Amino acid sequence: MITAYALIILPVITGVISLFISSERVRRNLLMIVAFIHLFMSILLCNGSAGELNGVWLGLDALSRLFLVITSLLFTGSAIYSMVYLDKHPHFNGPAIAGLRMPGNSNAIFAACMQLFLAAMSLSILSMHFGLQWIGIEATTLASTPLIYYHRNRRSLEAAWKYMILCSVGIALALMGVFFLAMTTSSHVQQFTPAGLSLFSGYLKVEWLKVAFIFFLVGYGTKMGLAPMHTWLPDAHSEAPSPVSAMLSGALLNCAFLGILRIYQVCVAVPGAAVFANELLIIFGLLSLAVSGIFILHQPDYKRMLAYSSVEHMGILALGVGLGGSAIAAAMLHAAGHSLVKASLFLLSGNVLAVYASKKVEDVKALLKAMPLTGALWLAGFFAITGTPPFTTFNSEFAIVRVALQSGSWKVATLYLLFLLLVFIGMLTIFMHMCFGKKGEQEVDGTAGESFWQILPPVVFLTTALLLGLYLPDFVRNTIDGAALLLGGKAL
Amino acid sequence: MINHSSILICLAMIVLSPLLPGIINKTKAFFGGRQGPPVLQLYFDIAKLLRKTSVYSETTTAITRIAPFVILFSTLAAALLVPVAFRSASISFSGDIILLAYLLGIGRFFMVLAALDTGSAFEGMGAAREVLYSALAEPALFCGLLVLINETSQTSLSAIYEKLTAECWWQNPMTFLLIAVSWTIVLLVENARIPIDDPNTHLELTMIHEVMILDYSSKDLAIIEFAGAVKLAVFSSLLVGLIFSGNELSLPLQLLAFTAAMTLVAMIVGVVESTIARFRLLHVPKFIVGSGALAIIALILKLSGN
Amino acid sequence: MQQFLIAIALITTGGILAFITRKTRDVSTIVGAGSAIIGSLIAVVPVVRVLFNSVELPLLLLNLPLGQATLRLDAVSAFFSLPVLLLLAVVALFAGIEAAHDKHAHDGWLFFNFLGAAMLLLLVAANAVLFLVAWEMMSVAAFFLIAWRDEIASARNAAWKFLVASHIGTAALMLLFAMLGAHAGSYEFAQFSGAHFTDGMASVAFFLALFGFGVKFGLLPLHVWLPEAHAFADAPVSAVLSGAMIKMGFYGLLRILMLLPNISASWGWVMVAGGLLTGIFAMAMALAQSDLKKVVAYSSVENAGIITMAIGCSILAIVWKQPFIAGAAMAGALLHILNHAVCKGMIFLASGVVYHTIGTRKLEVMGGIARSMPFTATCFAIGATAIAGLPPFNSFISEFIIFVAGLQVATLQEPAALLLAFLIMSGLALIGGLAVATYARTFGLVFLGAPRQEKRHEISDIAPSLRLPFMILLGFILVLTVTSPWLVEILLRVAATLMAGHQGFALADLQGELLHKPLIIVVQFSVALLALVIAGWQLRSRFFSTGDRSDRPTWDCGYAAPDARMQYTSSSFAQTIVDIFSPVVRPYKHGEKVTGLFPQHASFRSDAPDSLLRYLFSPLFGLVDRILLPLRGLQHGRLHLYICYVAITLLALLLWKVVAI
Amino acid sequence: MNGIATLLAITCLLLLGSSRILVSIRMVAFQGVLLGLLPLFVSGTGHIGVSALILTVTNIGLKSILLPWLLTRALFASGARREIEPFIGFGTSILSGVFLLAVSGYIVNRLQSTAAISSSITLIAGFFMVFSGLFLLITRRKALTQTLGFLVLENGVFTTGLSLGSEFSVYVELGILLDVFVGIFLMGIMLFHIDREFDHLDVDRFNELSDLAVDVVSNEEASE
Repeated sequence: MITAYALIILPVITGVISLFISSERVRRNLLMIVAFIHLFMSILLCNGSAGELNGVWLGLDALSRLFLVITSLLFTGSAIYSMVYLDKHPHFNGPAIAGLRMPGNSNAIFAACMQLFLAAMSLSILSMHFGLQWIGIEATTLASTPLIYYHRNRRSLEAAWKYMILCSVGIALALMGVFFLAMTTSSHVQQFTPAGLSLFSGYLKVEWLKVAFIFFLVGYGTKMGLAPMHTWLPDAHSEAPSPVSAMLSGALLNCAFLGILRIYQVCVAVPGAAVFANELLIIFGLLSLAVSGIFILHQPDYKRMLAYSSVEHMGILALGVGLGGSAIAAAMLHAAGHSLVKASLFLLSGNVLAVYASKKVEDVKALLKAMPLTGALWLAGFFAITGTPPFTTFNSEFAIVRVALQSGSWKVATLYLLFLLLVFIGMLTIFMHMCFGKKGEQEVDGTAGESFWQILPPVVFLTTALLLGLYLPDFVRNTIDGAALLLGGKAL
Repeated sequence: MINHSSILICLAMIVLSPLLPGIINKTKAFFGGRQGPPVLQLYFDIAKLLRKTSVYSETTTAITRIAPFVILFSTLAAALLVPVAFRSASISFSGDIILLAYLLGIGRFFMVLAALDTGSAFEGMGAAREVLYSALAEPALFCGLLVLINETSQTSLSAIYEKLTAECWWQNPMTFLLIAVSWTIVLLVENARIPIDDPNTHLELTMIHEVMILDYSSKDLAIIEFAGAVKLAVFSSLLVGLIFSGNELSLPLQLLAFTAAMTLVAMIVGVVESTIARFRLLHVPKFIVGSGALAIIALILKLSGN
Repeated sequence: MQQFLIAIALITTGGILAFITRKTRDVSTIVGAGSAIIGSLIAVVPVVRVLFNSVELPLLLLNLPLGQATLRLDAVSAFFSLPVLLLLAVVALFAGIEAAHDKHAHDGWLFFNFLGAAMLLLLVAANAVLFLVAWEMMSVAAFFLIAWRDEIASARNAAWKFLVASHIGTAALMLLFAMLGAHAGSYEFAQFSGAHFTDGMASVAFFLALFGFGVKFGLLPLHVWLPEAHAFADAPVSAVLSGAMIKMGFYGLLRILMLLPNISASWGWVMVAGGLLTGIFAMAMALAQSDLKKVVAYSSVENAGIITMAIGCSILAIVWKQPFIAGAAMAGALLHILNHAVCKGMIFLASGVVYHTIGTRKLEVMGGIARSMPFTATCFAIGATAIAGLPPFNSFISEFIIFVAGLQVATLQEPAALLLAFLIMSGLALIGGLAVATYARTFGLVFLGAPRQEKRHEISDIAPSLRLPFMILLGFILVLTVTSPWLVEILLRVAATLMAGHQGFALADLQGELLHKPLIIVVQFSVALLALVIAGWQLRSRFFSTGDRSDRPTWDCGYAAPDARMQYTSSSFAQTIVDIFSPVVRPYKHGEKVTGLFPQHASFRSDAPDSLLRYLFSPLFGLVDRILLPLRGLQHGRLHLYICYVAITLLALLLWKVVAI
Repeated sequence: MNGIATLLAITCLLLLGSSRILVSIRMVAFQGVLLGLLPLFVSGTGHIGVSALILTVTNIGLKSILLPWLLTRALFASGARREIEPFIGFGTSILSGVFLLAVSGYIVNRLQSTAAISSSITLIAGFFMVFSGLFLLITRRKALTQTLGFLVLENGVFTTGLSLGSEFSVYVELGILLDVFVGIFLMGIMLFHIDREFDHLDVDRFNELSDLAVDVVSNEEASE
């Protein structure tokens, strides 16, 4: 339990400290150290020795295990990456605003907010109490807004503002949901946690649960990027610094998703609610898939394309959970796979951006020749994200189709595959345009974006995704199956 | 399924085949009210050609040298597969007609290549026409064949002709008439006769078969001419076998009848050539497709028949 | 079985090593090509054992994320791995030697070996998931091979088309296997065949399979990727793609057919009709092409059509309970697959050589190459004769078998049978005739006549070392021809395995001897013809050629100054035929009519991009664009309306659901 | 208690109607006060729990003093005009406000049919505040007014929570408050930045980031 608290407290402290560290080097090393300690502790926490802990506030079950490890892993990767990234971008002192002087320079804020962000995410993952979880998720918004505004220009400001407003609104609605959920519980519920509520599922009032679920879905769905509430997502992801985009897409969305999963956990326990929840999830899943397909086709900005692909995959997750059965396990697997791949893609996009200094697809040509490593990984990432075997994403996507057909919903399966096809074609066009072709007339120095620390995290992530596609180690399988069982699903 | 007696007959047919063009020309001459060349003319030509030395175009390659032999031997092989004198063919087996058709095909293929080998515009023209017409003619042949197979439920040419008796004709005469006509057309096409092609025109632009062998001379030309005659004989005997049935006659009678029938076919061709004018090249494909159509009609009749 | 897997592993690692050592070209060449060749040789051993003394090799289990996957090598897999192994080895040899000779030769060993390994894996996969994995890896490897010359826009374009097409196909396959898996409760093929599908499900499955695999082997509307992919890939690549990868489509289809016990006549009819149309269309297109490799590629489509027809015929025969016909048709199809692989491999390699030597694929400017490249010309000639289905070579044998099946169908006393016989016989005849035309045109205008290009640098034939692969392929052509009567026995065994699930035809029912005897005669004829022709030719040129001279220009009907440009060109050669098919081919024609007594300079050229691409797919994709692009307006950047989306969603859900409460 | 709820609803209607930002800020501050008082009445029956007291204090402290002060500062610091410039006229806004009131009444009515609610008036007020908060966010042009709208929304959520009588432990409540406060605070800081970057607070002109533009070049491969 101590470790669990430490996971949250440590980054907060170090984050606040690093605000006041003046030396760039020290700050970065601190960031690195925190990242590794966090990773170490979460692995320690999750290798099962800690067992299931169900506190009133914090707890640890298969779901939180899965998401905690992913988050920590991604954070470490981004931390390593940002070592180099920060060098490439001049940091300037925060402006004095109405006497409120922002302490430290932008990089200090970056480091600090990264760690606070980590803390917030850990909180939202580890918290069992719905209220606490809400606090955590809202905190992630607060911590990540300055990160999005890192570049201090109009576009990033606009993105940050939209992110701030939309997510706050959404999360306010989620809070409403929390209250409704509280309303459903009759007096003799001790713990306001999924487990606690499920225990007394008999006493829960279905109607209120449904209303609560609607608020959760719309609220956290906004944060998770389900269409049509996803509108902040492309802006934020494309304007944020690449390591941040990686975190946003790979880790933050999962946290929001977890928010929905927690109430879904309750719905499963209550007879009428599950069907209701599934219906909504399937609808929103397909909607997100469709929207992402529309916007990925002919997308002129490759970071936005990645963002929309995140929308797509959130849709897949929702769909998978909505279909139930072993699709839930598949969705969990997919969450892991998507986080790894999408994070590496965003990091790689950082490399490309560093060299070509443009987010426009048309400006990037012959990546494979200009920056061989990045180009190769970029293509590999493409095949991984579109669910091409042997990457792990294929298994999950295929399993979802199978479950869809098992439950006889041909329409869903066909639409699902159609949208995936649309996304594939759109992305293929873009990736081919970027990777192949003659070297552009403007001579780019590819080596700028190819330093070891920039390549290492994507390599690790993609390799992991590949290996997971070929073989699923027992601890992963158990975690995923455990998570699926918590959500009333079947093993993979 | 090797029939030794018919091998001899077949050989005889092969040897005598140059008579057929002679007969055709005689007939044409008769209709034209001329004396006409002797029936043995083709023999004389071949003999003359064999004595000469040949001149090859400088653009030619080995293809030109090989082609005559491919044509000759494939045609001879084909002759072995066709029933002669109302007896089963020298060599007969299930699907022999296919082999027959494709043997003629390889010969044609090489003649076309040889034509292209010279790099002459005219010969290319002829080659282009040849491949088109034969491609269209072959389905017609097989179409007719299908009906016969279905009638006799045999798959080897000889067996089919053996089963194909007069009463088959009486039962559904229309069908067989159509097939006969369609096969006659195929014969005309395959042997480059009027109305498809005029063997003794003098305007290269309008030629098909003759133009392809413009550059051949002496022995090669002799071989090709002879092969042509054999090919004509092969098709004629196919036609004869279709129309007449005499497998219950005794051998001498069969021989007699067969010779007569072949002569008759040759004369018919002659009559056709001297009565019908040569088609414009544009119309030829339609004509050939028409022959296929006839066969298809026959097929449909057969379908409705059973 | 282990040997097979070892081979796969070897080939893969070889590819990877070759990639690592790509800086030092010779090493990577040796490693890549060597591993491919040795791997194939190793893999042949179990294949032969399975095929010839029909032993069942032990199964192997693989632990995949979606459950245990079985690997097994049965007769069907073994048969289909023949073309793969053959081409893998020979082409690797060719590419290796070529790479040693010139610096611009193909050196994508990584993906080349991956392609081979993926195909082999595909063949032994007895599990849907593993099958899909191998299938996709195959496609991806092929994609990279096609896009190898990625600085050329058209190559990129071809690769794009290929991957999109194959992904569409894969989507169908995912649906198919998901359905089967959902119904059988497992992804194992063994379970599939056990599960009882309703006729409806079976039909859905079949048509999904036909669609999904049809994309690969180029069934009529789905073939559009094929010509360009083969045209713009390097010769060795197109050889493998056309010879081996396309065949994997047939493998998959037959696999699925094996698993669906309740077979229905409609499938057969669809396949026969589809195959027929494919064949005719492909030939019509081939004649209109002006790009050497596109012509050859279209001929692959044509052969796919023939094979499809044969399989369809076999299906119908199964439904009609005609074991002999079913067996013959299937055997013919299988043999044709093998033959096509050999011949097409040779032709693609030969045309690759031509392309490398004279640096263009345009038929219009070729001609007269045979004089300077006799060896290549001979190879191409033999390959062309063979692939056009003419005796005395192997493809004729397989077409002959199919014909025999057709003849047999004609003896059945029912209208449907007669119709089928008609389709097959006249269809094959027509396609064959067109094929003769196509290859006469291709060979004649590329190799024969005089060069149509004004100035051409001095060209020479391929290096002696490069001839080895050709010799091997030639050897295979002859061997396949001569041994066919006995080969048929094996093919029938394979066919029996294929049809075991359906009517339970025993091998004996297939009456191999009815095929054996005719084939022997056919083979005798072929050999005799070959021998006589060569003998006659040699005699003629040795002893009876005194006084012959070949120093005169071609007789041009009295025209004094004949000129190479006066020759018939490829387009003019094909024009008469193309005009007949112009409604489907829709050729482009640029040029003005020649008018007047003394016409001015005039030019004419015609070409035919795939009409289905132009009139079906491009409009389709355009339509999708036109529908979707306006929707992008939803992301207009106005925060107020974004919030509005959220609010509306919330209200809508509340009203909808709360009212429902 | 119902009285306070009604007052809250009325303030919302006034907010919808008011044309001057300063007034709106004051209005929101007043809402904060009301909201702060609300918990005291929830527990009812005279005696007041410590936790409730703490909540009241913090609530009033943050929502009706600190944040309004911040926003006012922002307003004065920015050279922007003090009018609200809505998309939808004030009259219409009030009308739609009434409509929203009706809707929330309807929803609460439906919900009531299923389960007993401690005070339906408050719940209606809560819903109404949420909706009008959203309405403000949607229809008001300035970044500042959007912040206000968000504040109203938050207040609405709180009211709902209270009306549902769902009492969490005070820590959670405080945490929530803290989050909200920091959120608004950040928004305030960003207001300054926006003012500096764009020298206007007009969010409606924030549409540099959009997908309206369609790239043709990346379409090259597809076109054939």
